[in-house]
Amino acid sequence: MTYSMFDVVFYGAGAFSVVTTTLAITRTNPVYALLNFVMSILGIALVIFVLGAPFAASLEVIVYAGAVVVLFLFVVMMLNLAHLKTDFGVKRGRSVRLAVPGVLVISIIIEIGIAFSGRFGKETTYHIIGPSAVGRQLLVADIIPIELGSMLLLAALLGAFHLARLSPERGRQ
Amino acid sequence: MINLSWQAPASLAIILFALGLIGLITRRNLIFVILSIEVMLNAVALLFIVAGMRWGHPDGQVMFIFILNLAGGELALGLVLLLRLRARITTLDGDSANILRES
Amino acid sequence: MGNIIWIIPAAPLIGSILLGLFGARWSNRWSGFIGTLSIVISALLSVAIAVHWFQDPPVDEHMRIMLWRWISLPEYSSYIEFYLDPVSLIMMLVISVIGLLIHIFSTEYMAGEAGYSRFFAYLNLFVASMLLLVLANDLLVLFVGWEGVGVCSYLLVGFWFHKAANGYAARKSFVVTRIADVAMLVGILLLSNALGTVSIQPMLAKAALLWPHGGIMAAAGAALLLIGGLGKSAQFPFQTWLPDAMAGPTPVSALIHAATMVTAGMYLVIRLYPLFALVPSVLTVIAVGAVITILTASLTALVQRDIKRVLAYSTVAQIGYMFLALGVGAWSAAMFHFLTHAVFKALLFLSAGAIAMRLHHEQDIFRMGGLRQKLSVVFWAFLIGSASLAALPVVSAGAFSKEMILASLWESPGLGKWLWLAALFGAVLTATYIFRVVFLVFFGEVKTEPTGHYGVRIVVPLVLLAIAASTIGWLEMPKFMASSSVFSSFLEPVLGHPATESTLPHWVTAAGYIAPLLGVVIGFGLYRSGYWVRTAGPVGQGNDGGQAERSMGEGVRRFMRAGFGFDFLYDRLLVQPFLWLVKILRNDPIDAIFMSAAAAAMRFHGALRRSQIGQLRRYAGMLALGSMAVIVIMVFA
Amino acid sequence: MSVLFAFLHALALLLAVVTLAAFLTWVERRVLGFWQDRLGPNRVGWQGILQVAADMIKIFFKQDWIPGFADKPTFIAAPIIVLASVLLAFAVIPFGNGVDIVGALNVGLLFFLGMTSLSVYGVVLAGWSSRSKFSLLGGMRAAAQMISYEVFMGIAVIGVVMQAGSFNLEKIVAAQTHIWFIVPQFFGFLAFFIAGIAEAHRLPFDLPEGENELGAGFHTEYSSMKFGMFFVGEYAGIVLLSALSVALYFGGGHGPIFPPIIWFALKSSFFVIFLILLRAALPRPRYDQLMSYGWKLMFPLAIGNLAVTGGVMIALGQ
Repeated sequence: MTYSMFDVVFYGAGAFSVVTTTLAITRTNPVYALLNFVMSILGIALVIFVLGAPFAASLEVIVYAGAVVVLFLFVVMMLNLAHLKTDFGVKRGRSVRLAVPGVLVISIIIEIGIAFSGRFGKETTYHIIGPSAVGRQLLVADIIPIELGSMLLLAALLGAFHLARLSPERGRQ
Repeated sequence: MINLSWQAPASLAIILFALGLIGLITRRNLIFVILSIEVMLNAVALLFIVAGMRWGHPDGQVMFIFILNLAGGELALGLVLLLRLRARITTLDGDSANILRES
Repeated sequence: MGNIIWIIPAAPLIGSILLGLFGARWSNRWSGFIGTLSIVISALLSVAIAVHWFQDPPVDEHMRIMLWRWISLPEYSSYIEFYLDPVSLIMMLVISVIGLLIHIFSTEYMAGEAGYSRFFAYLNLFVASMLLLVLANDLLVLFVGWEGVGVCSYLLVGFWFHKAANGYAARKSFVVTRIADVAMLVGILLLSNALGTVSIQPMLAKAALLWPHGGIMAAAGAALLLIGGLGKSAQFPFQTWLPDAMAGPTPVSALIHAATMVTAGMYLVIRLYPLFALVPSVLTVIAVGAVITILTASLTALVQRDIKRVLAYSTVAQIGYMFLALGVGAWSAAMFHFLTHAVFKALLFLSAGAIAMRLHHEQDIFRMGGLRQKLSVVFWAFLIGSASLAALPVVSAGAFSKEMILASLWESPGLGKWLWLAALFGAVLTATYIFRVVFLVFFGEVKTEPTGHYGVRIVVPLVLLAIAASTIGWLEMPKFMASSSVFSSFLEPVLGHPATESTLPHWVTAAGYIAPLLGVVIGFGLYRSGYWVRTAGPVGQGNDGGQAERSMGEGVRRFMRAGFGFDFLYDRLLVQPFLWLVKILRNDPIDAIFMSAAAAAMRFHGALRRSQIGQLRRYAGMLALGSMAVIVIMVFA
Repeated sequence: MSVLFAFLHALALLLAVVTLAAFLTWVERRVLGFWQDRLGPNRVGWQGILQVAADMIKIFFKQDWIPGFADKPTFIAAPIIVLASVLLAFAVIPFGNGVDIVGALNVGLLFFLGMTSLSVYGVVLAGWSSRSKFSLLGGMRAAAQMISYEVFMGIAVIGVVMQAGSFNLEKIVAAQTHIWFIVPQFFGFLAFFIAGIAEAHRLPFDLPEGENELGAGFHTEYSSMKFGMFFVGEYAGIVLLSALSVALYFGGGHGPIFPPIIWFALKSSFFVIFLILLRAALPRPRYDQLMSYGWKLMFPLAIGNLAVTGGVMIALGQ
């Protein structure tokens, strides 16, 4: 079995994103966690690119890394949590409390593994799906979901705006 | 050319999802809760890409776009709530944000 | 001429709407003017139609005018249609003319009362409804008018609604008559179902054609309609509402509860007499019930203190006479008695109102006295009215109509003689109780000093009615006097020729004339001996004999004073069980079943709520567990 | 072999861009001096051209001092991110004559947008890791400004993408054989260029640095070569913006007589000079003015441009 360059890139980027994600969820400093998350996103973007979805990969970088996480970082900086080292959330009965999510997660992985194994075949019809194909699917076949998505965003916008304005505490502080 | 089967990236997505779930369950800090949710969303998005690759259909990427949409909206609201919560309880410990309880 | 019939009920209706909408903003003078004007229009048109009728009777002796189709169903239609024949013409004349006089009286009587325009709005609406009732050619339309007058009666009895007792009286009159009306509605539906129409003339023709004499369907329909009529006319066993209805203003009592509305039951029976003629058993029931009504009401009237209650019971008794006539098939006698009764009872009520007006609304006859000189106009009016009510021979209208009823009773087969005897006894009682009032109120020493004076609007109606009360009886006189039969020949096309009088013995006629005189003599004798004053009973309604001696006679009197205990009986038989049922159902035993389900849900909710602890991570864990379960089910099941 | 060649090719281009950016520091000072009626650096070499070399020597040999209160790994990573993201973006620029790295990338324009959005991290992290108030304020300003302006930058270039039918920059250049997109996409170009200035935080939109308010903004605490990287990154950003404007709106290398690369260089130089002229000519707005300008004027303009473009294209049946 030979490995092509794509395989190498995939496994490298995949391992990279797994490692950075692990780091992201275990950091105590939110900024480091976010940086690791950005790394993970870049790794995933690479994976997506390798999987033949350059458009999605670009969006992953532009939207996720470039807007979503920047916003996140912005809020963290605004909260000025630089020195707020947060603990892991587990104090008493550490082993027991870690065991619960551990068991949960492992059983889910096993379940999904069983569910996936032996299904959907092994062969892959690999070809690159460029932006125009996606665009056609998106704007012709899925025009109603697009509208629903835009309404979702509008609702989120209004909700965020309202929640940010509504400030009963401001008078007291 | 490429001889990557779909199982490997799918497994990657599942691992990332599991990591996000662990983070969601174990972390107290609400920033990390939101972060974990984003990780999970991201993993699901990746899984859709994998499905799109498996069947060679753009629908996978379409779903990816919808998930981005959802993640954006979710994050905006989540962060605003985070700010409000911070103003109210002066900590970001999710466990102490249970003052809705009656007794 | 017939085309303008619709204006007659429409004018008071429009007047009522105008008063209802704008009356509150108008001055009292203007309200009274509008309210009276609308009736003037009706009355003038009625008189014009009547005059025209006499000069040139229409073909087939009736007029019919169809306004529009009301209900249109595949197999059933109902029309807003007016039907005028001699019977309804007389009703219409009485209603509009007496209504006009009472309106004129009211404009002065009600002066200074709060709600002046409201009063006239109600009164106009009443007249409109009543005219609709008598003119309707369709039982459904008639029923609309029927309920309309019921509503107006309720509104006017409770006119001074600030007092709880008035509200109670209004509710009582409303509820009692509604109970009867339900039966009537059932009867109408039954007829419409059985005959396919409730348009009166075709319906009667069909009934006579389809149903055998004494058939069960005819009996059921007639009985159900009769119950409605008994309720409206305050006959046994529905008579209890009318005395309480005297809580309303006196002109209302005169118009509604004496002259017009309470005779609606009689009118219904006459209007549908072919149907009733089919079932002699129902007629017998009418007659027997009427006798019971006459005797109980007359005896009750004998011991009342309140002048208006005396008149109310007398009304019940007089309508009983009409029903008695109906019960023996003397339709035109009933109509004639209706006519005379309407005149003299309106006169009596207006006189009573005029007395009360001058005596600070005093209605207790034992606190009056010696008003003969002080209120001479009213004295003469009341005296003429009383004579007419007592049926004093020759000088009064009532004598001729009552004589006609007595004659037809004597002639009727079966129970006829017994009915005659009871009616004769009732006539004695009538004369006794009304002259008791006359003597107590107008003779003896003055107990309450009258104040103020009468305006022209009081005097004119009284005078006109008094003249009518003494002369209207000459329309129909027995053969041995003048042999005038204008009235019955006028009604003949509708009601048929009255029974012949050839077989009537002279002593029967004489007894009919002597009985009232005997009653007057008894009344005077007991007045002179002071018996009336001694047995006056306690002040007020007289329902409890607190400090009076517990003798046997007093007990009987107390029983009579309370209207033979019908109120008590109904209270125990109907009201108390109902209240008891309500008390049981107050906490809704059926509902408890559902409430227990709700309570269980609440407890379950309380238990579930404990899991809502606000721990985000636990929620997430639960979510993950749930997802796991779903995957297990989807994948492995 | 080809891998090695490609690597050398990329390295050469990289060096060229970096050198060009360094050279621009001298050009800007000289040109500004000329416009502001003063001399500028003119002592080292002919017309002071060696001033670039002198600055480099100085910057390399200054003490590389990291403040004790700073967050060290991030502090070091920030300038690298800035420079790297800008330089990576050059990979998709089609200079003409085959002088590019992946100019034919099918999502080339998106790659550029992604890299510019990544460069935000450098600025934000620099501001945060310095742990000083001026720096933090500068970083946060940069974050908000760049997110805001990137939105309508992306929307503005979609007009070009619609007309060219591709995200591929080479195809976009090829589509301008007959008419430059500046003509049909004039408003798109306005929005794009203004957003580009804000993205590169050049004057007049240099609020993240804002010398008179924030010291030097996000790079207040930086010294030596780390500062140099920001410095070079900024000038590389100017070159990038100019090059992209040319590629998207001014026909790329199209032009008579000269080979495409010469035309590309000439057109880019024009924009570089124009950007320097802007610095000399325009005052700096207030921060809230900047934001409302972006969201309330440029954003609707870009959307309107997009709508009109789409409508006209449908009407013309393209």
